[in-house]
Amino acid sequence: MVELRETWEVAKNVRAFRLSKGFDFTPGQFVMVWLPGVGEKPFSLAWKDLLVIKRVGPFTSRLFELQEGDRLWIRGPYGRGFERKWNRVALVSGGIGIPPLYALVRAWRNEFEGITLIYGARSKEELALLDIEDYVDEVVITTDDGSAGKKGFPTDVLAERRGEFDGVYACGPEPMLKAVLRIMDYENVQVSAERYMKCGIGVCGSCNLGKYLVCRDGPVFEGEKLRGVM
Amino acid sequence: MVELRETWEVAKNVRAFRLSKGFDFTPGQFVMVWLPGVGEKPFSLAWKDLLVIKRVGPFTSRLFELQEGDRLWIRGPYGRGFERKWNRVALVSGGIGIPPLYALVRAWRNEFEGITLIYGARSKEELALLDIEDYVDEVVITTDDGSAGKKGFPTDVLAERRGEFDGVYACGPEPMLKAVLRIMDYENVQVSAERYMKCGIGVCGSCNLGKYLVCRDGPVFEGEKLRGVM
Amino acid sequence: MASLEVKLFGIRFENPLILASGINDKVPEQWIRAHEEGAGGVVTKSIGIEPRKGYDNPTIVELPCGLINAMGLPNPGWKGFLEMVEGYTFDFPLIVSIFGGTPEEFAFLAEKLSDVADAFELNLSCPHAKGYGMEIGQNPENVYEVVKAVKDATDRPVIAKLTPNIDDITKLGLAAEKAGADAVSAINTLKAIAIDIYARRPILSNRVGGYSGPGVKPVALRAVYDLAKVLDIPVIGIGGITTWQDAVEFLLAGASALQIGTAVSLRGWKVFREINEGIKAYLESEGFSSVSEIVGLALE
Amino acid sequence: MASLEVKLFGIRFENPLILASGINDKVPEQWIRAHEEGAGGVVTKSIGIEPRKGYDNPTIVELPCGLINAMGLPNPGWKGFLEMVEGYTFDFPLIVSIFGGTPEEFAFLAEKLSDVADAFELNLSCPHAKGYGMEIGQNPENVYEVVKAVKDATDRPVIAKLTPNIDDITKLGLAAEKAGADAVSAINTLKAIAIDIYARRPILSNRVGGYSGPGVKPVALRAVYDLAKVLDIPVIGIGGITTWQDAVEFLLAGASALQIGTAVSLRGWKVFREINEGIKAYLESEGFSSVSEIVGLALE
Repeated sequence: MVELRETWEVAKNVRAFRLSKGFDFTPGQFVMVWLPGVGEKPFSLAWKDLLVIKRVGPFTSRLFELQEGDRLWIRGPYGRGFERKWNRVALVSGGIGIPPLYALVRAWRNEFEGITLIYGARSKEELALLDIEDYVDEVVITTDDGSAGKKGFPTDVLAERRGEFDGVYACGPEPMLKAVLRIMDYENVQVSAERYMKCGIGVCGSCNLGKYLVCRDGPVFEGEKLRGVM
Repeated sequence: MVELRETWEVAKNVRAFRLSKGFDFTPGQFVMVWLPGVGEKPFSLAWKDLLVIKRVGPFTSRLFELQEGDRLWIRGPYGRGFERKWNRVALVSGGIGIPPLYALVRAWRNEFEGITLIYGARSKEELALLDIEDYVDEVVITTDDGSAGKKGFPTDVLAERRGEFDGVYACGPEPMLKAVLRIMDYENVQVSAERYMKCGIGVCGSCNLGKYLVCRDGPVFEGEKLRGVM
Repeated sequence: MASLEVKLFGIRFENPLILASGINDKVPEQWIRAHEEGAGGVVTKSIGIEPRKGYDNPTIVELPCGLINAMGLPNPGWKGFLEMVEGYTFDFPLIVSIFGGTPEEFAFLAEKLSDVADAFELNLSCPHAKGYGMEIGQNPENVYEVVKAVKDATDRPVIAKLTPNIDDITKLGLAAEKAGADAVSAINTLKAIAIDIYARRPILSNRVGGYSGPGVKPVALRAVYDLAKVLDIPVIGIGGITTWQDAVEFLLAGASALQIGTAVSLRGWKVFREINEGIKAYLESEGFSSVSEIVGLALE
Repeated sequence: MASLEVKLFGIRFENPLILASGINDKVPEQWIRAHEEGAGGVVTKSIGIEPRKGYDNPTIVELPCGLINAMGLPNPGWKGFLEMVEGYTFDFPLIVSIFGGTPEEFAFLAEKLSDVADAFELNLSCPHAKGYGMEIGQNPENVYEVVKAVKDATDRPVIAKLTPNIDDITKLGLAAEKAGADAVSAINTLKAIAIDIYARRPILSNRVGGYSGPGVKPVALRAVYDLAKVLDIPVIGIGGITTWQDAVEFLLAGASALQIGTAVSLRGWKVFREINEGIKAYLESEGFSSVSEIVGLALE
């Protein structure tokens, strides 16, 4: 059980939740958040004490009602996070894929020679950038409607500029991840996958991705492992 | 499960058993030895891998039949051992009280200014000295029949020479321990008590000594704790 | 300041923690010690008609999550017990555990020991003594008959200690309640065994024994929860309570008082003080003023 | 070189370790993975008549000595199952777990799935699904009827998976044997609950669940020991097997093969290899040449 220390709006239907307790974690790992009587869902940690969550249904709507001082119940962190590799990297984020990438750059910003964030959202008001600009060298925004940055998809940018990067970290909707994997030919890329997770600890098997379990073998996978799977 | 590495006769009806495995222990602590199909009994450790045992009944008779390479089953060490204290000490041993005192001097021989062992047995052939003489400054033997050392009890010697010692460690039959406690007026003395022990870990309560359990509060007690109890 | 005091069947306990039967409770000095160390009450070792020396060693096995024991109901018999307690008085509730092979034996013991006991706990649940304990207590009709016979034989409050080795423990609890029990306590140990892989045989001389300690807590908590939902009489929670958090879980599940056994072996006498302090701090930080306020809150 | 191979009801298993039902065994890729990781066979998630999505989260609680789960039998139904396995072949024994509310439902499922299953395991023991599992399997007559109906409906070997939530599990084992079961497996999980002391309510959405992992091992081992003493058909040991020493204990207690479940979550897929290697080293150092030589040695 932890308390909510602070909560604020980050973008349209996206809120940040700062907890009274920090967790030892590797960027890319997730926690299970339980609201008694409501439900329990997995969320990637944006930082040791920070969750950044998009409102998508009844559970997140209840989360959004929480005030500072309210309690929430957390187990974890779980799963396999990102691995630090490469020198000049691109982060490719789509939709609400930003939290684990935010954690990554905040933890390892000095470990890379260059970090380019390529971030796509539906529209300007959905961009949940937080203060990520402080931790990267370059931010390239794309929006579906052109309301900010380039009109188009982040993967378009990646495809164009692929030669500039040694490696890519990606998190976002599955079609975007598939595009990233194909652009990179499944090499020099780590993606954080999403699946319907129930137990979070490798029991229920709900989150299978081929022979893998997203909760245990992932959520972060080396591209090579996903050949034939995604 | 451990194997018997070596076994040899130490005195009449007393054998030493060297084990294939040593235990982290404090002198005065005991282990439970199980022989499947025979029984399980407590014995003080004479050293981390050494038991010195007197034949007294069916269990010890079976132990005496063991050959090198045979197995025995040990749990522990358990209980509260001796505490290092004082500078010029007497060790008072009666009967088969020698093993924990042997462990004590072997572990802490350099920590004392002077160590006098006062050791009483029924007769010469029952003296189980091992190589304890290497670890003490003086050995005073008493026997009931005068066949070695002085005829009489070790407590007679202690009563005479009490003024020479800062403190006393004692192990032996209860009447001897009581005499030691009285001679010392329950002060500056630690005694290793014996009781019928079954579980060895403070469950069954068989080994109660007043409000104490010998297996948990002892087997070594500060004399002060035994006022009104022993 | 939150109060730890609880009142059960007309008896006041300084705090909800009672020393469970069979743990360091052979002689009066040990009962007094338990109280000195913070127990609100004490249950004695189970007393029967005749003296019994119990089983040969090994009588206990230590496991990563608890203990398995088969002591074999060692006790001095009711006469030896009366001799042993003569001259003692106790400034805490003394609950005498009794076991018998028939309702008549239970009733006989209760009658003989009523002057000593503030209450009786009926051992209907020891899982390793032929003809006693669980062999009787797995059957609701037997539970009913034993409780009824004891209630007819004594005015002292009667607690039926129930076995979890059953399809549904509430059957046993309901039978005890119907027969007039003043409370039930649950759980006794779970049927279990340990085998030594090099000796290639069961470790205990009795082969099988009863499992206690942290490993049984989730089962015990469920038993208390199920019992508290259907019974009107109080439930005393037992089974693997090792930390104050465990204790609070049992209270929330509906236990009106708790018994601590194996934890005394695992963590020493200090568990009584530590758990009591933890409960008190919890009550205060969560805004409660007494233990009874939280009993059963998780039953909704 | 000691051999790990075992043969049960005419089927050869490379080694005695089988992935238990309900652990990472939703889809064929996971079964194949388990075999790749060293399992000698696989039991599928329990399959019923209709698709079920299972309970809402929380469906699992992590405890110091194991897990409590109440998944609620999520499964695609028999039709979905057949679609899912279409086109796959398996080079290891695939045991299909089935659950139903009546003997007829079990028989129906067995008939429909006989082309896919090398054997069936009957879920007579899930402790948290209304109208299924343990609610049927706590009654020996029901066990008899279900096993008999399934035996009449299929030529595949039939394993009855038994519940430990009973006064005496051998009653269930004997009923299964009498009805023609080819083996029994034991144990399924123990009835249990966990309560959050700050939420002051049961954690699982289903409130109560089934307890598995190291904490249940002593109970499971006793169940296997008791069953192996009275049954002629093989017993498959399940319950908290986490180390190779645990595995050897179960074999000595009379288990002819073993199922591993919770340990896969606690220690990862590597448990199959590690336990197999440990068993093999034990056999060799103790002078045995095959697993079957040690089965039941502790029964004397």
